[in-house]
Amino acid sequence: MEALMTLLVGIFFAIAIYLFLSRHIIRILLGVTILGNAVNLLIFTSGRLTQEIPPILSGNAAAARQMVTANPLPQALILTAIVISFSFFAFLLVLAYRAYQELETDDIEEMRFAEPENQQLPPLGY
Amino acid sequence: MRTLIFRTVAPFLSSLMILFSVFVLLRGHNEPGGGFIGGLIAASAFAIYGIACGVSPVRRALYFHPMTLAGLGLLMSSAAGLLSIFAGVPFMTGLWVDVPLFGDTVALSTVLVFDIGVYFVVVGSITSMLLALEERSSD
Amino acid sequence: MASSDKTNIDLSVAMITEAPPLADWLVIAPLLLCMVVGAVLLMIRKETRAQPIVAIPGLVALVIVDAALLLHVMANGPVTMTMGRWLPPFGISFTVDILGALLTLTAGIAALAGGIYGAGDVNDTGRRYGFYPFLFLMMAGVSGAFLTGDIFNLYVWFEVLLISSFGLLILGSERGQIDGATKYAFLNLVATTLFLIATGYLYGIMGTLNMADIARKAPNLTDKAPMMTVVSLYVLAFGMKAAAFPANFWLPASYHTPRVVVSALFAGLLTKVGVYALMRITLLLFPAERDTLAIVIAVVAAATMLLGAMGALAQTDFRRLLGFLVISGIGVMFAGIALASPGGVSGTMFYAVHSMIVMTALYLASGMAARASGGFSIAQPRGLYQSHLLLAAISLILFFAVSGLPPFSGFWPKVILVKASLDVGAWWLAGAILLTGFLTTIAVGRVWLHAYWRPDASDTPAEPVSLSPMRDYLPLILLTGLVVLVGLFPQRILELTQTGSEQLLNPLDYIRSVFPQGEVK
Amino acid sequence: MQSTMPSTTFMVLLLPFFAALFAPVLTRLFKHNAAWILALVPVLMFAHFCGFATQISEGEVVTGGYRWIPAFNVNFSWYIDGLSLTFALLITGIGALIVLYSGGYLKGHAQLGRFFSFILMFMGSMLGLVTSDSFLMFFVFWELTSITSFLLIGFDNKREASRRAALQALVVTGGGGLFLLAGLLLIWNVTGISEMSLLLRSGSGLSDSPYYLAIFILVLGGAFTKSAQFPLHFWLPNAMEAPTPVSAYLHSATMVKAGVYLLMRLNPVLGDTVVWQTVLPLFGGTTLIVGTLLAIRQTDLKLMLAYTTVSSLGLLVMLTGFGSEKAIEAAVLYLVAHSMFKGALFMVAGLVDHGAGTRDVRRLGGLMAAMPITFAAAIASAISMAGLPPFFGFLAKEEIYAALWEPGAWPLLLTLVAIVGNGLMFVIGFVVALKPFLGPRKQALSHAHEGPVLLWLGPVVLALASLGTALFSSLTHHLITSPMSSAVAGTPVEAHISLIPHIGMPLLLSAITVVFGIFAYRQVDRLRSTMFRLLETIGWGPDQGFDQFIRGIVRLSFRVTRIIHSGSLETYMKIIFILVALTILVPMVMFDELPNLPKMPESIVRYDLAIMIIAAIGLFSVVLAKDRLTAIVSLGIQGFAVALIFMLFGAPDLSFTQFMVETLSVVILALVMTRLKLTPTDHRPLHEKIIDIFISVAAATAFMLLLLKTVQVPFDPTLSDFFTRFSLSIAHGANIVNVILVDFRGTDTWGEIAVVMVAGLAILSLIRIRARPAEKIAANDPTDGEG
Amino acid sequence: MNLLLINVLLALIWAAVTGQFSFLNIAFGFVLGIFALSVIREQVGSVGYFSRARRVASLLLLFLYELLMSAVRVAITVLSPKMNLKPGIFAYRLKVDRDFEITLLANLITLTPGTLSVDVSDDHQYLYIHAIDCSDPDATRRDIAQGFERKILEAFR
Amino acid sequence: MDSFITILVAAMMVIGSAFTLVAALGLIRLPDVYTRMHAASKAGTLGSGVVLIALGIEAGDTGTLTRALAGVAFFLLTAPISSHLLAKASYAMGYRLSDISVVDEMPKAPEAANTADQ
Amino acid sequence: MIDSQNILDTAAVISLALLCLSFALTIFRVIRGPTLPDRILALDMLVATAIGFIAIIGIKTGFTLYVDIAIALGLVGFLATVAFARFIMARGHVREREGHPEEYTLQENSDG
Ligand code: NA
Ligand code: NA
Repeated sequence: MEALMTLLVGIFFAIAIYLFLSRHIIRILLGVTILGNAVNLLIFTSGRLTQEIPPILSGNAAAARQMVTANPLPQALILTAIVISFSFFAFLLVLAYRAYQELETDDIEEMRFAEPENQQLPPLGY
Repeated sequence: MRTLIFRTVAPFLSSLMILFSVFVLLRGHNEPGGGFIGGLIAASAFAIYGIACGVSPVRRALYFHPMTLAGLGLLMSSAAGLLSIFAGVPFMTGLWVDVPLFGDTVALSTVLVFDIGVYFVVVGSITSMLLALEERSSD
Repeated sequence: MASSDKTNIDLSVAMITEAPPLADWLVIAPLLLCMVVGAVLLMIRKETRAQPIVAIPGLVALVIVDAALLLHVMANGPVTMTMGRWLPPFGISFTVDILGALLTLTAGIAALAGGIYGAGDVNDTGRRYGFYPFLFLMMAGVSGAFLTGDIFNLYVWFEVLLISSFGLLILGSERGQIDGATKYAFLNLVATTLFLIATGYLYGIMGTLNMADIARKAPNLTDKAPMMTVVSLYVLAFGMKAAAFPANFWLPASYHTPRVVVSALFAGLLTKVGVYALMRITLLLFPAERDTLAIVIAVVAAATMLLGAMGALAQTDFRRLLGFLVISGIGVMFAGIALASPGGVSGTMFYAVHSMIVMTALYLASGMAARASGGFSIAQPRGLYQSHLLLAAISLILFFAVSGLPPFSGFWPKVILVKASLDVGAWWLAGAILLTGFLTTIAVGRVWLHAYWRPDASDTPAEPVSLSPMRDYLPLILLTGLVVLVGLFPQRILELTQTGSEQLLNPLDYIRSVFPQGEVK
Repeated sequence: MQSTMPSTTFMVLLLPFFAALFAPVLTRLFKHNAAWILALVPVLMFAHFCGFATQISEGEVVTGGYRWIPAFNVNFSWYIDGLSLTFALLITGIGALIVLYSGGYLKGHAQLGRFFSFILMFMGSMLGLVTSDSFLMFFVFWELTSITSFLLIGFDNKREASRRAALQALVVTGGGGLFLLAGLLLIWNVTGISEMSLLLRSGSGLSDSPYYLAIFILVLGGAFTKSAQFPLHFWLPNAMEAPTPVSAYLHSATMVKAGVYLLMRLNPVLGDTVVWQTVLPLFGGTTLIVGTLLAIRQTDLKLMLAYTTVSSLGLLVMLTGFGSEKAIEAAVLYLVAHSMFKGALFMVAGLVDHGAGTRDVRRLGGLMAAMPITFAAAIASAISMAGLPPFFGFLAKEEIYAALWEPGAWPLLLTLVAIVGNGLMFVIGFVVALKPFLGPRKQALSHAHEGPVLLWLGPVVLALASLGTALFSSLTHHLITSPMSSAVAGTPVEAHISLIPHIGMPLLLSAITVVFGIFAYRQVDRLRSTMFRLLETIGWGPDQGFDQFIRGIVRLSFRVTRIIHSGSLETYMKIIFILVALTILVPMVMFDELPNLPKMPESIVRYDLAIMIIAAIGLFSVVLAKDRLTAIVSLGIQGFAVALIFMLFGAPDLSFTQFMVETLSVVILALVMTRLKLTPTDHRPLHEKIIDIFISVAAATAFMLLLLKTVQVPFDPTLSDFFTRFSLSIAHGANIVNVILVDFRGTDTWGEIAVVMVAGLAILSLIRIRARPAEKIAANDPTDGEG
Repeated sequence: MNLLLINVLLALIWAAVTGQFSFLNIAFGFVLGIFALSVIREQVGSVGYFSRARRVASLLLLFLYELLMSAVRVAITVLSPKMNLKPGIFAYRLKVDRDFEITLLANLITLTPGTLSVDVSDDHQYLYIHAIDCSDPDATRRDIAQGFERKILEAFR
Repeated sequence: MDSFITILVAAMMVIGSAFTLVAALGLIRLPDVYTRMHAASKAGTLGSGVVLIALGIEAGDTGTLTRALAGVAFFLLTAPISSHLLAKASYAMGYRLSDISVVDEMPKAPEAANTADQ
Repeated sequence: MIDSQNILDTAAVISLALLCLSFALTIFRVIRGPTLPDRILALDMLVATAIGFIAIIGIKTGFTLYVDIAIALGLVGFLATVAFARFIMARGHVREREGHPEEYTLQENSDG
């Protein structure tokens, strides 16, 4: 299963990176979300996969206490990562929106205010 | 989106969702849930309320600015961690007290306070963001 | 609600039984202080006048706490507190050695300077929308990163400081800021994501996240573990955070866009966290892998410092120029990491301290210069030497300091690094460091010529702006004073960095501080 | 670290810096008369160093110091022998005169106080340089002289020429300083010694070291730049942009001699090798000739003097490199003589400028009557410069010829060089001393007048000193020349030469020089125009070279930086992900960390596979979506699929959160989209897309391979086992994940909520803060404005 | 008074959701209800028709029946090889005039497969309904008037 | 009793899933967004609701069952709202009814008039 | 006695198969469109299907705690649809052509 999952993670990464390489901020933002998922799945797989046994020690699951539950630590790490990446995504999205308002484009090649295309050669005298 | 139908139903939906969010928050220690998910549900509730009835009722309903709630949440969580200094144990150590109440006991803990702090932070931040997006270029 | 399943259990198998001495709380105190004050400032963010009144004493307290922590570490060696009382490596340990404590203190000082300067520089809107909360949370991120002993926790603090830096960066919403913020945000996001990815792999391979635990287990890893690859990934991630060539695009694209005080804080704090993390990972955790990568790091170091200095030469905008100087300094710091000798590491630590102070001060000075004369362009002569002598004098000191000229703070670490390079026969690295100093001298010398010496030739000379002695000059004088003081009396810092480098290169003390009983199962 | 009176010396070394702090205040109080007070500082120091004279003349050395940076083995320590002492006396003695002269010269200047500060700091640096024992202290002072001279040269900051000259000096001498630093550190590395005194005493076989050549080149890099050896000489004449007191002080008497000092200081350890004895005279001799020729071309008094300074430095280097005891003696004598006459002549040039309003030799003449004192000082100094009795210059010149006149072609060549050089210097000395004063008085100069005492005191005293030292040559030799020569030679050397000439070759050579000089003096105008034309024909010099260097390096940097920092986020991203792919794939291959081929799972017909396929479909449809709205909806598909995957693999909390987050992401996307007027999608050319596909597949493959490898390593479940074991029993929670989040690893969550909070605030400020008026934004907002 | 009812209702829902009908839990649910309601206090003007539980139950039954029947109808439509559709939007003249009642009616109509409330006219006079089978709009109008709308009026008037 | 519940649960599972599939089919086969809405947002909701109740029954404790029922109630509460909003928005923004539609009594926005089919 | 686990497993397999098929069809609609409301509707449907899926998995594995996830999903699914409806509204009037991506008119609309 882990091999299959690895393949899926690979697809996630490929798509995310491809979107990151786009010229439109909105596409990059889609890439951000997918990259977040890619990383989460990566950590999840990295902590090894177990089928269907949640790490919860009560209720019906208590019966399964003797069984090997899914590794809880990567889950906690991913939860933290999900929350963080969601916060970043939201920020970036609003940033893109503001960029679109202020710079009147969402094409990153046209967003050249911090590093203008026609940069001035610094003075050569003294 | 302030249609009659939506506007009429939304407040009830929202309060139901808030209720559910607290439920999810409180049971998180034993079953899926917790402060973060609870907070997200509550924030969604405010979002729905805002979309249906406008932002200002939500703001009035919250009384405090949502970001203030978020600050309060962080403060609570930090305080929950700091409490352990009085118990002579390291930062963020869970302290548990059983409080007898009406013949039942309620287990209160710094861990719970911490999780409630998480809840407030999430509610505050996400609501603030959603409301700010929902209302226009005002302010 | 809570479970009532409380069977009696021997706590000692899971928890630390002895109470930590109160002094150990210093380990978490800077972070706690920043988080609490940040939260409070956020709650009162609409009281714009109260913001600095709360924030500046908070920053002073932070510096005091940081200093106390440093003294504590100096007296007792690395100090650990494992959060939640859980035995390490299960709980999150905060382990502070001299490297961490020293950088935390320096960061605190830079933040204090920024905080004071911000009181004059940041308007009501900026305060209302969170300048001080952002500052405190950024300091929380920075302090957390310097103090934590857990690699995933380090990631979390990285994110805290990153998102806070976003907040500071867009505080003003001008075109350039938004554009700069966009590049900064996306590229930094990639960097922290790489960090997270590497940590995911690391966990999958080693099954632990505690740095001391990693440090003690790393030498015994089987050959099958792909550690070289993972460590390379870490180097890339932190290299990017630190703005090392060729992954440093985000810095020149953004550092000149926000408010000056924000640039100043960024220059002082952000990249150094990347350098810190790289030192932590390569020197303490994976020395064997670092040895293999040394030549790569050295080449990166040389390229970064030289291209940074060249970048500075190519700029017309004073602030952009400073951004490239930040990069150049990063290259110099990388040199010590590549050398990994006691001298090299202590030189890097020393240089980091110097760079944090001097770059913060330079940005503040550039801001004051711009305010006094109306712009950042060095193509417009502005005659600051005539109109603002004190500012000019301070700037000049900072220029010399950043060029590594004596008797200022930049000189000693550079000499130490050159010597360390020569010690191992890396003459080209030594040459690169010296050449960088040369190019930097030309770059800042030109700024001095154009912006300070060259008289304002315009028909309507800019109205001379008076700068406030308290809010404007105080932070600058504070930092410049340190620059001079460290330059004249480097002994204490050097002692510290030498001890610090010993602690890094011989991780035994660090490990013992986390695992006093040795092996824990 | 024993010494006679360390604390006094220490205070003396620091004194000028303290004085510099107070100079502006004093100047504000006493105007230019503050010079009288400030001159006490060098006078005091001069007196202090005089106190060492007898002791040192007896072959002792004075050392002392404090531990400065023990951690780096650096002391603040001084080492005073004959060499240092002579320099110290010159610096402080001439320094006192310069301070006074400055008071007169810059009388009424608004920034006189600042000037005093600079010059005192310079004095302190120079003094520190010549007395330093430890290498690094030496270097610190070395760089300080560069810094202070930068400030002094640029003192007249409103003129572009001044600024240029200042930068030039800083760049050339600062750059040389870096060579020197490398050289000193290399010596330290090779010998383990970081102090001059120890190095000199060690008799270390540096010259046999394999690093000798490197050390030699590096040290020369420092010395030659500082001492303006051809072709790095150009900064020195340009430094004449500085006020004349600075020229007199820095560029004649002291700073430029720092390089010579360095060579002399290290002569005992680095000298006496073929390289040393070839390279130094070669460069020195060239500099001597080039300097004089360039000096001839000048019409400005100061520039003429400046170029002769270049040639004098060449002469000194040549003599030092020649290496014989006599040569060293000659160098010492000439150094002392030069300091006196050149200092005086510069001050004279300043006086003339001050009195007559110009320094152009063609427009000067007949000032003798108006400025008699100046004329007297000038003529005396010129005689010394020309090497004629009864001044100290004569002794020097005699000794030079005595030293150089040795059998062999090389000495002969150098002798010839010396004759030509000295002859031309003879010419210039007299041009400076005679032309402005003799002949008919030019009309424009009718108002010329003698300067105040502050101005003429300096040249007069120096002229007298030049005379006195020559007259009492045995005392001079005893106290100054012999100890210094001994220090330079590394062995005891006695100087004997006096005003009473010995008939012999040196005298003859002197005579030839004089004859040549007189001949040349008469032809000076023709010589000047010849030189002028010659240089015109060449049309290029190192001075223009400097401009070209600066422009070139700026242009180069500009181009390089523009290529690297193109400003295109797209390019940046490409590079980053190429780096990612390389960072993973290269070590994997190089260190044999590639994964094994995975086994095919036995049964792959499972619903979890179906979910994975759904995820993949969602992903591809995000990319292939014809418009971005479809992409967003497709984004939802992959998000839900991920949530389901989490659930299928036993992570309900994750699944829960992922559902929430994914939905909220889509919601926020939709909310934000309402504010964007979208243009249709990605229309880049195919080849760009193919490149992107290649990069993304490469990087993704890298991640995938590393993940595969990671899961093939045996897993260490210690942490999770612990959490599972104690979650319920100690932490009172059945949901292990949540217990980890709020208890075991609560600190992570603490930071995480800080992220959430800050993100909320940052978003709020992004939305709320508007840099531009609102109506512009409203145009982009298609929806209602209520709220 | 109405608020109190809703509050009690919320408390009970809480207890049901948590599956713990202890006094403490209900009390806690009540407190939470206060919290939840305080958020929407402005919108809660006049909602209190709890007494007519029976008629509400009858409405509910009708709804469940309609739901099931129509679901099957739609299923058959979808599954039939040749779909014979006559969709369209018709206007329905409302008898109910209170917001709550209009909303309830609209939602019930929507929940019943085959019909879908698209909008309410601005003057609250008409409900626009999309029907999958619009061959006889009048019949559908009659069904609604006799069915849901009448029941609603019974239950809440 | 147990076996009855088991069979009931199994039946509900299959029926619910089948309903969902029908809804999905409807989504594919029906001609325009409005008709598709009939299938999707109701048959779909109903399908998942049935399965959810099955889960509640299978769990065997009141808490879960009440939660499942509450969940279904919640779906029933929200489903008409979302359909209504979607339909209204689509219509208002000029997404036309399919050509086979027989009647449209909805007042049209001026721009929509020329494109929407009668 | 009937082997209840066996029955449940069989039912679960059948159900999961049906649901996977539903997923496939729904996703086809998401991707195919042709209009934005179609996609949104399909996404809504996807959520509903996911709820069923979760419930089935809950029955299959015996982890009834999944019911809460299902409820939450219903909640947020609603939220998403509302947001999208709002988006359609806010985006303005649309002129639709068969088989082509959507074009947007520049005119703005306010929702009501
Ligand atoms: Na995500
Ligand atoms: Na959380």
